[in-house]
Formats: sequence, structure tokens, C-alpha cells
Amino acid sequence: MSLEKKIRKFLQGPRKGEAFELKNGLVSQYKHERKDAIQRVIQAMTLGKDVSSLFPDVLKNIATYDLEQKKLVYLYLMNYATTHPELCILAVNTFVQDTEDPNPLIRALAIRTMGCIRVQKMIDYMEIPLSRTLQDENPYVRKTAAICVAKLFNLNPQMCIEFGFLDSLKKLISDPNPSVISNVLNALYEINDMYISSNLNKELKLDILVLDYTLIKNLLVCLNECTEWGRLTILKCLNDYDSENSEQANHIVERIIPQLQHINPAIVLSSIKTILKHLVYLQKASQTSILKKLSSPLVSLISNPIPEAQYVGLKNIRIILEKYPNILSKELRVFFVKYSDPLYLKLEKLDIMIRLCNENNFNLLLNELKEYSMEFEPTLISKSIKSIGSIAIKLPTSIIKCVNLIIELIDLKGDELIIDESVGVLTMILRKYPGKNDLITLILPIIANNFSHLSIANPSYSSVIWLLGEYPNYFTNISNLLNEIFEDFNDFGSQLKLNWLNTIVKVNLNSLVKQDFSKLLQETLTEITENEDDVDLRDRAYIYWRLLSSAEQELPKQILLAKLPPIDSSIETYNPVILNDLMSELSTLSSVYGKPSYTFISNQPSSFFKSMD
Amino acid sequence: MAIKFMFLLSRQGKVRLTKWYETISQKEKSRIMKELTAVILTRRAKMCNILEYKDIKVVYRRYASLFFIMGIESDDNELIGLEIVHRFVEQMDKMYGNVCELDIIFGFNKAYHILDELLLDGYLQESSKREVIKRVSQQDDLEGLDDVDVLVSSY
Amino acid sequence: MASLKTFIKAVRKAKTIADERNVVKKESASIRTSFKDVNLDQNTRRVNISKLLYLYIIGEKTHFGQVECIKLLASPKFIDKRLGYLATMLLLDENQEVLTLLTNSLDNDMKHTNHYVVAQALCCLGNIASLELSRDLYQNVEKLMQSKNAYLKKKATIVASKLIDKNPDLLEFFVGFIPTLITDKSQGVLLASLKLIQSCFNSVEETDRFNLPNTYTTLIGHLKKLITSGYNPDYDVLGINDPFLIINLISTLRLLSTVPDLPAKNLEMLNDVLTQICSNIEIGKNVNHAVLYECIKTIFSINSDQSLKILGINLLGKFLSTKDNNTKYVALNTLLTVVNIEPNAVQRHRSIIVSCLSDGDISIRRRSLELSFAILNESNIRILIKEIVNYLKTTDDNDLKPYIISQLILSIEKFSPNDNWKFDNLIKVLNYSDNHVQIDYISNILSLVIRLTATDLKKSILLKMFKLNYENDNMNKNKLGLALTTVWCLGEYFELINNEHIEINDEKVLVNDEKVLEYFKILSNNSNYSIGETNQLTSYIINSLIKLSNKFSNNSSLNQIKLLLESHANSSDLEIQIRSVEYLQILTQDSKLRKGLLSKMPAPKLKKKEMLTLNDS
Amino acid sequence: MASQIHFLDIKGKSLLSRDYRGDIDTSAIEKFPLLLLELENTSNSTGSATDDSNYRPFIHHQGVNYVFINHNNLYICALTLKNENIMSIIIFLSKLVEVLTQYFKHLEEESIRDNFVIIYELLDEMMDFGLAQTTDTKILKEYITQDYYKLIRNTPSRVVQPPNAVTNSVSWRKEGIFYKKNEAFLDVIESINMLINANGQVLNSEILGEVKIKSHLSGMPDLRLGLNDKGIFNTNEETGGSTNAKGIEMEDIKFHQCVRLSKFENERIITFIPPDGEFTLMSYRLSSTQFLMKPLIAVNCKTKVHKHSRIEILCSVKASIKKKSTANNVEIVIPIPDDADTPKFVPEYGTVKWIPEKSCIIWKLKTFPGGKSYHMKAELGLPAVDNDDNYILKKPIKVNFSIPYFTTSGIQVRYLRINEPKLQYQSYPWVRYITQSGEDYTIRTK
Repeated sequence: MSLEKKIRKFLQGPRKGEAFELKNGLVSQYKHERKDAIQRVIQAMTLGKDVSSLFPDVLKNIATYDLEQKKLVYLYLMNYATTHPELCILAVNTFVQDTEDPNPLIRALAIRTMGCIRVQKMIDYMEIPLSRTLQDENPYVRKTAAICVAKLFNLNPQMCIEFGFLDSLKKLISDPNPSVISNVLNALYEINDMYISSNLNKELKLDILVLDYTLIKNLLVCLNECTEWGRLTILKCLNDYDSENSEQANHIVERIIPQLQHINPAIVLSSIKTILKHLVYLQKASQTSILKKLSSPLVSLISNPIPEAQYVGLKNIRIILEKYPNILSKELRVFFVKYSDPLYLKLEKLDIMIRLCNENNFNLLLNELKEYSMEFEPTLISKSIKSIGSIAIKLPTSIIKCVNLIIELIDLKGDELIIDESVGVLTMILRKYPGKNDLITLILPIIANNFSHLSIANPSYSSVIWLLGEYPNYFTNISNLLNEIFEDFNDFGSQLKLNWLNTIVKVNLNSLVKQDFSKLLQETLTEITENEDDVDLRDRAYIYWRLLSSAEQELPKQILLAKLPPIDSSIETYNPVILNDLMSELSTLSSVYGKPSYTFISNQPSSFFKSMD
Repeated sequence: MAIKFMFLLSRQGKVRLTKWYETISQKEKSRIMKELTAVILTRRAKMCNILEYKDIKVVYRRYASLFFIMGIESDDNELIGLEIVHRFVEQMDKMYGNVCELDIIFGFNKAYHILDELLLDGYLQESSKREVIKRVSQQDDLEGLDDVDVLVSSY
Repeated sequence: MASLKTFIKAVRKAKTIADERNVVKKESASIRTSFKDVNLDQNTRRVNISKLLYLYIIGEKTHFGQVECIKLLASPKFIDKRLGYLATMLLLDENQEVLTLLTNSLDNDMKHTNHYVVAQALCCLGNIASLELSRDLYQNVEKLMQSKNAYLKKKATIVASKLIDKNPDLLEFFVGFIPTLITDKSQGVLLASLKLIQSCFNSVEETDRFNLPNTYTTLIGHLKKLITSGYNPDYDVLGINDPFLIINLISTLRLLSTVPDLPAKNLEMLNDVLTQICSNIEIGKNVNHAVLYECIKTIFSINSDQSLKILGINLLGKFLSTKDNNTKYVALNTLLTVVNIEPNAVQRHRSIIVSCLSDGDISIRRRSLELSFAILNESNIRILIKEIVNYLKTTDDNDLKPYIISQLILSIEKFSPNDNWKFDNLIKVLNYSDNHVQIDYISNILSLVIRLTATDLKKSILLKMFKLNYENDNMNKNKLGLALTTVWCLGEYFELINNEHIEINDEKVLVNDEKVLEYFKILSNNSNYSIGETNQLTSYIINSLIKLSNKFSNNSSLNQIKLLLESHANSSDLEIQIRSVEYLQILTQDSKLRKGLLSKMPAPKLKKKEMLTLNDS
Repeated sequence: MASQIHFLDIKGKSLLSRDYRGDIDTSAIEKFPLLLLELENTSNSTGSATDDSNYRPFIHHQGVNYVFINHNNLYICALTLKNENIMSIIIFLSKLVEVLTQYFKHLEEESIRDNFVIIYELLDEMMDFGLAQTTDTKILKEYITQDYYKLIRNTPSRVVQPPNAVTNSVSWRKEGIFYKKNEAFLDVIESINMLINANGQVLNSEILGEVKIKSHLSGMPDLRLGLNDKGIFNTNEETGGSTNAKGIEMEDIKFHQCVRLSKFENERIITFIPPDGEFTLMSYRLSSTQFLMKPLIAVNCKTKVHKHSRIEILCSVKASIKKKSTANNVEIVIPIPDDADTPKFVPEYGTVKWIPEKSCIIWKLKTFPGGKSYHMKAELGLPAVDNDDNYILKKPIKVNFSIPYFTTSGIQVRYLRINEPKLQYQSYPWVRYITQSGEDYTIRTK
């Protein structure tokens, strides 16, 4: 349509000529024009435009003394090599020449880039330059070449082994330079990972990285001389090593402890992880004193200015706390929520604070929770109220204070959200302290008064239904209530129906209840057994029904009116199997997902391997 | 054909014009625009110009650097919806004289005036190409007057 | 104060979002402060309001300017009025309290001698009429509908229909205008009157619709005239004379044709005219397709001739084979309505429909998915189910999954050639549905299993599911549907597979008490499930355990059951706690009583589940 | 560590990317905007209300892990298939931000577009095959520069060489530095964070201390820093931390990588070869686990909101520091509603300014002698029409100040010994002390 064309023309300017113009620039007789064109090609590439068609022309500019231009051409090559594999060979000469350049920067650049050209044909030409650079006099070149071995393995493991690069790499582990050593370790780790996920013949077992104590001792020496990233690699090795005895463990732990003072939180966390791993080999006494030393470094993780790092810190603290509940027993205030914290940090901090709560500090924490409950983020409000409940359940001495605080909150700002959460929490408290009369008489009237604010959409509605069955005599108008509730029965979800079923059976069995609810009971049982889809719910109804119609009179009462034992805790915990997995995967992605890695990392070979054959 | 909203979006995701024919909260409006922006900007050029979004349909079309996005009832005629969008663009092009994104940014009033003569309450009120333009221009002329109360309508 | 242009430039010049917010907030503050100035001159107010509009467009707060907009439109200057009305329509809606301040101005302006002032007021009312405004001002609208000025008449008519939508009681004041309106020679007025007809039609009870003015024949007449008349540059769109009006006429006629006792004559007329349109318009351009699409929609919603239906289906076939994705989309969409009327005709396009399942465009995929389910029957089930299951396996569109899964389960249940095939495929669906299968569909599958009388098949189903749980590390993946089904079946039918052997990842494994308990434990340790999902799974496991207490003979296994139940007796989840405490009590009873309580569950009633459409799901 | 690194705008659209390994499809990052939207939009557990509670700095989608940080409305995102060390990734990304900020002053959308060439170079130097390499700006600046032509002309060898520091064990200092006058400047800065409730009660307080050094020293000098109380760093076996004379633990002592950590751990001596120029030698923290401080600047503020018309603020402030000390540049930042207008201020002393873009008023007192107190009255208008989502104003009041010649903890520098074995020059250490407000010196409002 002509109109569209007009508008497009007006807004986008001349467009067709772009590729043409670039092409001209790339072959210009003037140096600066060529360089300018290369820059613009890279710019177009950055914007996501496909400039692969310019491959031959860009390649013509590879032989240059201008380092910047060289880097740009190399960058282009890395990006589009796979679209023109056959043309890449034209670059080989320059690469090989560059690996012999007197300037180590050029040598390293050449070998680094060669490894990134993911084209099979390239491999044949890499043998000589790679062996040369692995033995380069300059450590900068050697450390770059070490990684190139991993790149080569990625591209073609067979060739990498046949050419003997894997062996050369392993020898390089005793290099005098710590940066080289850490990159060798890095490369070996990468190769190991690739080997495991590859479909290489596993019978031909490759000992890629063998951690023995001699190596570990060397690494411990290296630890202090490395860059921060090198230290992380070494810490990973130290963590993967299993101490053979307490002496070794002790030595390792002692050498790592100074790292707790490092400014980089990743090193701090990895050090903590590694210390905790070797800690179990030590005697109880030294375990305790070392655990004490970990408290400050753990807290330091959340004083990092980057919220994302704090978040990872909090997630890991949460896991460690479950294993070592007393490790931060004195710290509570540092976890107080800051107004400027992103919500995801606030919620995590609450999780930590309820775990740190004890007899000495619960008053302080309750005051904080009151503040948070008056904030405006709904999730923070619900979690704060839930936390008040968790404290009451954790510390018997705090119950009355907690309940009073909840009452106060309902009075101050009793919106639906607060009432809903409060009712849920109060029910939990009753379930923790069943049969305590003063508590029952304090709590049940609040719930009865606020029930009208709740609808079946509120999660706490089911709590109230259960309370009606458990404490029928505390509700003055139980008959009306039950009949009213039953009117909505068809809109109930499975969970509510289960609660209702249990309650209606119980009020019928309870001899203290004077009214007769057998009609409601019959209707409920018929409705569920005949019309219900959910098999689980049907199972429950049938079991009740069969039980009620059994010959023995007292039996149903004995089974169904049995008092529930007090609940344990309302603080979520990991099950022990998962906790152990998580402890061994501290600081990794699985620590923030809260799941062991095998649940989310597939052992599939990378797409790279697939595309190779 | 009930049009629920129309908004213009630049390729960078900036909103250039919005008009709602449905009474919903500002929060809801922002949410709809945000979600549609994310979806539409990631759609490829050859994909169809119709989206199913919640219980309504959205038709959109890109003209140069601008996306014209329109929400309609799910049983409305999507294809004529695209024609309405096109008519709007055509009339803007005439009124502004080779319209471009900048014209709309700085002269959004005119775009609204055209839209208000083309649609009323989300319903197409005029199918003549000339009528809309004529009405908008005549009102433009009136803007110079000090007091309309002295004017008698000249049909 | 700077001009609007300077302000917009400043916003655009901001390099970062934070800079932009600074510029905007500062300007907004100075506008607010300026509004508080009692001596504010009209020029500055106008500049302020223009800036406010810009703030509105970029999504900023403007609530503080609402009263100012209403003040501006009360000015005698047209330039003020126009901007004031524009801003009022944008910044206010029917729910604003300050709307009451507007009534007077609207009343005055609608009585104004200048028709553009009247038009401004009408436009405003049409956009933001509240119930109250409609009550206060309907008489003004009534008067304007009788205007000689077609420009005002058309606007007033649309506003009238808006008022009826808002307040159906007002219908009586406007409905009488319809007969004269539809004979108006202005195409604009005609367009507007169609809207009024539709609004009236929709706001009266079905039984009262015949009382509405009869417009059918007149509308048909207009339609005929439009399609036969010559080129009119003002209304022509690429060779079609006023497609907007044509489409509106057709859709209005479609609506009017839904009355129960439509005279056959009327239908005949419509049939003729549709036939004429369908055979005269070529495939190719969007606007042509738009008109044809409206015709096709009408053909299949009214009781039209067989020949016309065939014509419609052929057109849809042509639509499907065009390269234009929009046309393809509407074709798929329309075929869905046709499938009940002309199933065989739609079946013919099966291969195209199925191929659209792998289209790169989600819009197209959704339509073809729904259509695939709609055309599914006994004869094509094998091929279609295979395709859709494959789609389920590969798609990452989680929103669609519950729909796909439930439809798959219903279709398999309904059209399966035999039980073996049925359960094979149901298990496949469970396996690929991760956590997206809804609980009532799990129950659906389970009730099919309960009802199955062939014990051999039951046994093989059970073994197959059990095995599948273990395979390829499935246990650690998101497979809630599969897990729940297996857990329930183990409780109910464990005896069928006790002491059988299965092959798991190339290893021969004996199924017995211990294996089942091990299975439950692994499931409980799966950290991929949310708390809700874990609780659901735990509930199923507890039920299964109490049933198994009657089926296990090994003492240590029985003890394990007791320990497992005890481990849940302090659970913070109410239902889990209740059930484990009750079952611990039951566990102490003698086995005869337990057998009675836990005997086989009777099969549930057979209920028909309706196929769903995507929009309800 | 990462397969790909991306810079993305606030909507999640990619601005610049580097693929280090080629094992993740390019379409993965194209899904980022939608994933981000999902993260922000999903409603919370109760289903009714929506907030950002589901936001996390990482996403797992179809086997790909997205780890990202947010900086200046940019996302910097790493993609990986493996269960990598997420803390390292996040710290690496923040180092990347730090380096680029030092290169371009500001890191934002525009600076990424304008400097794509050098960003690619830096990305290549900082990470190879997805493994972190050199992230020290001082070193990178030695051989990655924005001005190639100049270098080529001025250096006799063709191009610049990699500094030895890249692989040396002293990776933070190059050789051959020379100053005519050898000087070292020490700043001991203590930032005070405090959380005070509306009644003036201190809930939490901490001192964040830093010892900063500006080193103008030649050669490879070896430095040794002596602090006032040997007890500060004496390990107290009982508490596991370090205790000073008052019995207060210094926690989280963190050192610049130049400090010999094992030397400190074993002998409690701080020795180091400093980087050239400015750097932070050490940082420490004193927290309320031990004690709660009294507020240095106490604020009492009453706010009264008359809906639809105006808001009244009555504020008083007291400098609870020693009479002879003076607090400088005191700012009391009081939050007000977003839609306030027409401000009127009556300060007893100092100036008050309305900052609408930050929705606050700031009361500035240039000098504030210890023991004094002042009052201020403010009134602002409110619009007649209510804001849609007007929630109760809960934002705390923030206070900024600085107090020279004074450290709250009492820490003092006793000596700084400078020894350059080869050059043996005279040198002059200078020391300054200052106490200032930290990021979070806040007073909650009712």
C-alpha cells in the first residue's frame, strides 16, 4: 500500500543500501574507512541484524597491525564462523602467525579466538599453535592456552585426547604460576563435565581430574596467591576432596579460615561451604569453635550492597540454619527489614528471623512484626502475621503476647487480608496447645466475631469449619452456622469438602452437642459418594460411612473423636534427605531453588555434541 | 463491533497514544498495556495480526515504527478491525501531511480529534473518508475565535 | 512555565528512566501548584491541561487535574472547550465523583447554537456517561436525534444507544426513532442507527423483541443497494463500496435473524443477498476477506440454504489455503462453529488443521488445537491423538496445558477403539502432563480403571504405570498426575501386582511391599512439588497406606506403615493430621473390621463431561 | 560459570550479548521479557492481591538458568545449563558493572550502545569460555584502553603488552611506579546506620568502618598498619571474634586482596603491598549484637494529614553529640505524598526545599553544633481528588550528616610503616577521621 510505503520511507530513511555501503567500506582502499566499516558491521551485529553475508569482506581485513581492528574481526569470526565454515580456513594463516607474535597479548588473543571458532575443520590447524602456546614462556599465554584445551575437547574430544592435549594440560597443573594453575583446574573441570555428559565410550575410563592430598596441599599454598576467581576454583577443588582423616581436614579448614575475611562474598560463601564440608571430620570441641567463627562471615553476606547477592546469602543462611540452628543465635537485629529492601529480600529476612527467635528476643521481634503487618505489600503482611503464629507455636511463653498482638492488628486495620491470616494463625495456635481452656476462651470469640468477614475463597475458611467440629459448644449459633455453610457446599473445593465432612461427622458423634445434625450428615455423605469426582474425597466419605454403620456403637467415637496431638511447628523445614543434598550444594543454583540439582539439571549431552555428528 | 481500547506503541515499547472505551482502573490499564507490549514486540513480522488475550481479542498492525493495537470483542470481525486501524492511519496521514511518529508525539491532540470523529464510544461513527477530515479541520478553524457563544451554527 | 513542546522534549531527552521520572515528577509538581493559583489565566491552564494529557499518555498520575478539565470546558472559547472535553474524556471515567460537576456544562453545551459545541458535549457523554448522567441528560439527546443536522443526528443516535446500554429503562424514549433513522439518506446516520437497533435488541427480553420496529426489509434493501451501486470515492475501500456499513448491516441482520419466528420470506431475502455477495467478491485482499468472513459467519449462524452453506465452506477452504495468516486464523476460527453443522466438510481439511498445530504462531496454534478436538471422532482418533499428544510433549505453553490435557482425556475416553489403546494413551497423557492435570480428570481416569472388569488389563495398566514412575528418573521430575494415579491404584489394587516382575531401566525388579514403600518414600522426597502439591500427594499416600495395611503380610512392612502414619500425626496441615490420627486408630482395630472399612471402592456414577472451549478454560 | 552474558533494557530486550560457549540456543534470551513479566505479574499465594513477591534474580526455564542483576534499569544476565555457583555469577556480574562504570562513569542503556567495541573487548578479557579471568579495573585499564591510536604512535613496540600483573601473585600493582614525593593518605570513615522507631527508640544500629588509602608511593613498597589498640584484633577464644578495649567485637573485618590474610589470621598484623592510587584497605562492622548506640542526630516529627486539602508537618531535631563537635551538612529527608503541592516552610534555622521528584522535603542545616536543637514547620496542599492507590505513608525519615575529627568506635591509626626495599625513600603518611550517616540512618513514621 502506497501509504505504508510513504510512512516507512519517512521514518526509516534509506535502508536498502546499508549492506551495500558496508561492503564498499570493507574493501575501501583507505584504512580508516575499512576500520569504520568493520565497526559498523559489529554494531549491526549487536543490534541483532544478520550481517553474515559480509563474511568474505570482513575476513579480508584480518591481517592488520591495528589491535582494535584485529579484535573486531576476530569477534565477527567467532559469531559467524558456523555460517561460513569453509571460509574460516582462510583465517588460519593469520591465526597461526599471531600465535608466534613477539607480543604475548597477540599470541593469547589468537589462541583464545581460535578455540572459539566452532568449526570442525579448524581443529586440524590447532595442533601446532596450541602445543606451542601451552609451553609459552609467558603465563598470560599459558593460562589462555589451558582453557583452549577445554574448548578443543568440547569441539572434538577424540582429537583432543589423541593429540595429547589432555595430558599436557594435566602436566601444567604443577605450573609455577597460580593463575595458570587455576585455569588448568577450570579447564579440567569443564572437560570432566563434558566427558560425563558426552556419549564417549565410558569404558575407556579417563582420569581427568584426580584430587589427591599432594595436589590439595599444593592448592592450599596457591590459595593465597591467586586472583579471587582462582581462589573460587581452588575452593571448589577443596570442597570436592574428601579428607581421609581429621588431620587433613584440620589443615584444610585452617588454611581456608583466613579467606573468610575476603572482600568477595562468593569466596566467603564458598569458604563456609568447604569448611562445613570438612568440619564433620573434626572433634566436637574444635567443631564448635569453628562454627562460632562462621557467624560473622555469614552475617557479612547480607551487608553486601548488591541486593541480589544478599538474597543468595539469605537463601544459604536459611539452609545452614536448618543444619546448625545455633550458628547465628545472637544475631537478630541485622535481619530487620529495611524500608528500602526489595520485597523479595524482606520475605527472606522474615524466614530467617523466625528461625532465630528465642526466649530472649521474641518481644523485639514481635514489635517488628507489628510494623511489617501495617505495611502495604500484601505478601509481606500475610507473612508477618504467619510469623507471629510461628513464634507462638515455637515459644510457649510468648503465646499471650502473640495472641494479643493479633487482636490488636485486627482492631487497628482489620481488612479481609488481616482477618483471613489471623484466623488461620489463631487456629494453628489452638492446634499447638489443644485443650488449654484460657486460650480457647480467648481465641474462639475472636474467630466467631470475624467469621462473617470470610468467604469460601479465604484460605482460613476451612480452619473455621474444623473449629466448629472441634469446639462446637463454644459457638452459640452452631446450628445456623452449619446450615448456612452447607448452602455453599457445591462451591467448595476438595479441601473444604474434606474439612466439612470431618466436622459434620464429629458434631453428630459428639454427645455434648444437643442439636441433631443427622440430616446434614446424610446429605453430605450422599452428595459426596454419589456426585463427587475426586476419588480421594470419595474414599474418605466411604470410610466414614462404613465406620458409622458398623455394629459397634463406641468405635466411631473412639476413632473419630480422638484428640489431635499438638502440631510440631509451623515453620517450614526441608526433609532430611533434601537438606543433606542442599548442604552439599551450598552457594549453587540449587541453594536458591531450594531443590537438589538432579531435579532441575538434565544430564543430557549439550546441543553442541548433538550437532557434531 | 465494539472496540474496547486502542493504543499506539513505538518499537522501543513507548506508549504514544491511548484511548479506552471501557471503564477499568488505571492499574488494570497499565497491566494490559504492559502484557500486550511484551507479547507484541516479540512477535515476528509474518505472524498473524490477531491475538487472543484473556477473554478478548487484540488486533494490531505495525506501520513503520509504530504499532497500532486495538482490543475488540472475541466474536467481532477481526479483519474489519484491521481496516478500521488502517482508516485511522490514512486519515492521520492526510491531516498531518505524511504523518510520522514525532508528529503524533508532539501533536497528540490532532490524533485524538481524528479518533473522536472516527469512533464514538468504541463504535465506528463515520465511514466516509472525507467527512472525518472535514469535521476536524472545521473545528480547527474555530479555535481562533474568542467566544463561540456569539456564533450561530452555519450548517 | 515552559510550553508543552519544551516539556515533551525534556522528557525525550532524558537518558535514563530515572532521569525521565525526575523531569516528569518535577513538571507534575509545578502543574499541581499552578492549579492551586486562584488567579490562573486561561492560557496557562490550557498549557497545563495539554501537559496533563501527555502525562496521561505516558501512564503518569493525573487525578489532581480532573476538576481543572471540567473548569476548562466551561470556558466560552472553543479552543478551551475542545481541549477541556478531550481531557475530560481521557482523564475521567464514569466512576469519578467529580462527574457531577459536569452535568450543567453538558446540558448547556448540548443546547448550544454552534453544532460543534454540541458535538463536543455529545462525544463526551457518549464516552463517559454514568448512570446518573444518563438520567439527567437523556432528554437533550432525544432532542438532538431529531436534529436536521445529520452530523449531530448520527452522534446523538450512538449516544442514545450508549444510554440504553447503561440504563435499559431509557429504551422507550429512543426506540421510536428507529424507523425514520433507517431511512435517512446519510450513510453516517444509517451506521449509527444500526448501533441503536443492536442496543435495543440486546436490552429487551427475548419475548419482547418482536415489539421492536421491523427493520429487516429496509436493511436488506440497503445492503442490496450498497453492493450493486457504483464507485463512490468517498466510501470505497479497494473496490468495495463502504465495507464498514456492509459488514455492520450483515451483522445486524444476523442478530435480527435470531428471533424464533422469523418469517421465511426474510430469511430468503438474506440468503439471496449473501449468495450474491459471496459469489461476487474475489479472494485476495484483506477487506474482501473481511466482508466474506462476515457473510460466512452469518451463513452458519442462521438457518441458511444448503447451497449457501456449501458456498461458505468452499470459501473457508480457500481461506485456509491462502498465505495470509490473518485469513487462515479467521478460517480456523469459523470452522469451529461450522463443525457441528457440517462435520464432514470440516473433516476434509484435517491435514491442514493438524499441520497448523506446529505453526510458529500461538494464535494459529490455539485455533487449530481447539479445532482438532472438535473434529476428533472414532475414525480419526488414532492419528489425531498421536499428533496432539506429541504437541503436548513438546509445547512450553503452560497456560494451554490444562485445556489440552482435559480435552485429551475426554476424547480418549469417548472415542477409543478398545480398552488397551485407551489406557495406553491415557497413561501417555499422564506422563507428559507434568503437574498440569486437574484433579477431576485424574479422578476421571481412575473411575475408568475402577469400572474395568478385565483383571488382566487392570494388572498390566498398574505395572505399566509403576514402571513408568521409575523410568528415566521420572520420580524426580514434575509428574504429579502420574504419581497420584499410581498411588491410588496401588492402594486399591496392590494384590494384582504383588510378586510380579517388571523391567526398570534394563533391570529386573520384583514388585512387593518393600518396593511400594520405597516408591512412596522417594515420592515424598521430591522437592519439585509446591507445598500444596506435596500435601495432596501425601494425602493420597496416607489413604493408600491404610488400604495397604490390609494387603501387606510382612510384619516389618506393617510396622513401616504405622511409622509413616505416625510421622504425619503432628503435621501442620490439618487434613493430613486428621487422617493420619484416625488411621492410626483404625490400624489398632482387628483385621475383619478393617477389611470392611477398606473394601473396594464402588465405581462412581458415569457423568457426561462436556467438551470445553478454550475461552471457558 | 556462564554460557552467555547479556545486557538487557528494563523490558528485557537485549542490548549487547556475548556467547562464550554456544551450548544454549539464541532463542533462550528472546524469551526473557516474557519470563520477566511472568515473574512480576504472578499473583501471590492468596491469589487476590498482586505485588512483586515472586520476583527473584533468577529464572529456570526449559533447562536454562537465567541469573541476573538489576542496575540503573538495566538487566545484566548470565545464562547457564549447569548447577553453577550462583554467588560467583552474581558477583561477577556486579564486577562487570563496576568495571564498566569505571570505564564510562555511568552505565546505562546509552553508554552500552555508544561503547560496544570496548565492552566486547572487556567481556573477552574478563571471561573466557565462560570462566571468570581478570576483573580488576586498574589492571584492565593498563591494556584495554579507549584510545588505541595514541598508544600505537607513542610506544616503540607495536602495541601495548599485557601487564605482568595479570598473572602475577601481586595482581593489583604494576612495576616501575615512580613519585617524586612519596605520600600516603589515610581516611578512617565510619558510617552509622540506625533504625529508630517513631518514639525515638533505637531498634538497630551499626557502625560500618572503612580505612581508605590514597597511595602515591614508588616501587613495590611493603606497608604495615598499626591501630591504636592491639586488643582490637586479638582473637577472643570465648566469642570467636575480635574484641576491643571496651569489649566490643569488631565483626566482618574484610581486607583488600593486597592484605596478607594468613599473616593477619596468625599474627594479627596488617601488612600489604598497596595498589597505586585510591583503594579501600579494610572494612569492619560493629553491630548492635553488642550494644545499641544512642542517636547522634535525633529527630522528632509529627505529620497531620487533612484529606483533600493539606498536610502539616512539625519537626524538631537535636544534635546529641559532644558540645565541642559539630555536625556538618545535616539533611533531614521527610517523605510526603506523591501528589502534594504549594509548599510553605517555616524553619527556625537552615533551609527547607521541596523535592517533588523524590516525594519528600529536605531540611538542610549546614552546621549543627553539638547539644543544639531546632524546629521546623511545613505545610503542603493536597489535591481535592484522591489518588487511586493511596496507601498509608510508611516511608521512614532519613537523616544525612557528617562529623569530622571523630570516630564513633574510637579506632585510631598509630602508625603506617612504609618500606620499599630497593628505593628506601622517605615517606609521609597523613590521617583523617570522619563519622557520617550511612545508607540507612532512618526514623520510622507512625
